[in-house]
Amino acid sequence: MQLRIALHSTAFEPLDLLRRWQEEHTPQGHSASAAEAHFIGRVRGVAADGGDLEALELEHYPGMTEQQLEQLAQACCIRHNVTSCLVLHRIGRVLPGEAIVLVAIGADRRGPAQRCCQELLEALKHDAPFWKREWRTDGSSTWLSGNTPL
Amino acid sequence: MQLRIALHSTAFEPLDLLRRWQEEHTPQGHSASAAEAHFIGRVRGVAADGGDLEALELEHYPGMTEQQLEQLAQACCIRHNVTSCLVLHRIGRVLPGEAIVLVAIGADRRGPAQRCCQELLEALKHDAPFWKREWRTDGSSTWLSGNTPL
Amino acid sequence: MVVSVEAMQQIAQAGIKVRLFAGLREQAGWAEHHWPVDPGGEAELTPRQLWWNLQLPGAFDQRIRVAINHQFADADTPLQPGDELAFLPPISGG
Amino acid sequence: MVVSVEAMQQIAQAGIKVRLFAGLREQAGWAEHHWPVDPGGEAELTPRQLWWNLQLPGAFDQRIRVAINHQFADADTPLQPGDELAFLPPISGG
Repeated sequence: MQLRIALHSTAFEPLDLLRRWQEEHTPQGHSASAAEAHFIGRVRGVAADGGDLEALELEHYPGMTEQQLEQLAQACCIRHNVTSCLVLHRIGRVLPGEAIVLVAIGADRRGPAQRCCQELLEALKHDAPFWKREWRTDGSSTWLSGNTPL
Repeated sequence: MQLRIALHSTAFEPLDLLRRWQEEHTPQGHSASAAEAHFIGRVRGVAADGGDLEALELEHYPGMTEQQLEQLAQACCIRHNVTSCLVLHRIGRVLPGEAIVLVAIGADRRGPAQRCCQELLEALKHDAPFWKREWRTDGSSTWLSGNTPL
Repeated sequence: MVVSVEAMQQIAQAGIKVRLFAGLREQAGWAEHHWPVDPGGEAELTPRQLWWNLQLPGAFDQRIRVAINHQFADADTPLQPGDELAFLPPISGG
Repeated sequence: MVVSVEAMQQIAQAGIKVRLFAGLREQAGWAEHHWPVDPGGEAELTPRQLWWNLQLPGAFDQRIRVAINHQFADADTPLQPGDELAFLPPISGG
């Protein structure tokens, strides 16, 4: 099982990194996964209070966040018996429209790929130490105390 | 709601077409979907009987297949209240490793995006007229009479 | 209702186009068949009856689905002249 | 067990590193704190007790999670000298 996890402190282009990930585990004609499920989450242009969002600030706990992501991904991939997993997450200042999270799972069948992708996303949203602060256009900011509803 | 459905008679590169689709519905800084779920299905190198697969042949019912895909996608997208939907499906001779289906959903929240992607994939697998014939390396072939298990 | 002789002939010519796909097409040995409709015919013609009339292979079971004019339909739906009827073996897409 | 004076001092110096994050850090006004551990101390020190000792803001409720050495832990886990303890406000990632 191939696991790749990374935190990005600057903007990343999900499709570019998906391509690189696909190429990595299909070297020299080695066949690509029969089933691949992806999820991309992006920053909304609207704050929780409905006002315009200037940027989202993402704080994490260096060391623990990476370790938790690794543990969550490993457990989820083993549980669903999938073959490859990519998790990318932004930290720092993220602008509206930019990708904040990417989860991609490769498996032999569609059910495990989709379920693993979905479960891992929920797991990291609830159990990987990240905190979001909304910066509004008027310069004020608020730490969020939870996730958007599923 | 933006719906794009196409049948491809030659190989397509899922990430290229995902990029084009993303660009289409984010013109001039218009913000991208907050949540995007993708599924890519590829041809396995192994036939149902465990032998080597030379190619998969995909037959469809011209006219009905497109119409069914459109109806299934429309119904699913309305049910989950998502904002954009891309469905690509191969027809003709498809080689191991090549993409056979791509479903991508853009929505404002992750739940609807993922559920719609999953449901639409099941719907098209069961209710869009496609038939697969496995061509083995010894030149023999068999029509499949169902889908791989979920 | 007044129906001209020409119109009657057109309807008769229209008949029903029957299409087969994939494994079913290969078993039957044909892909498309024109079934003439007798305008003065007594009983309503249904896909289930046509399956037998055309001597399609095997029993007409639940695994075979019916489409009329590109829409899934019940096997006992009365057919109209000009209809395109398709018998669909088990689907395996995606 | 023989423990040298130097070892005892090292453990005492090690103490417990306490870390706060996000909104909790801003409310408390600090990010990191060194809590000295008294090697001859009577009772075991737990995250729950430290929350009170450090006079962290508000009640220590279910919404605050505890991590010891980068792993989630129960708020009543006895702390060891050298531990890194973190109080984590509600997570909002992804």
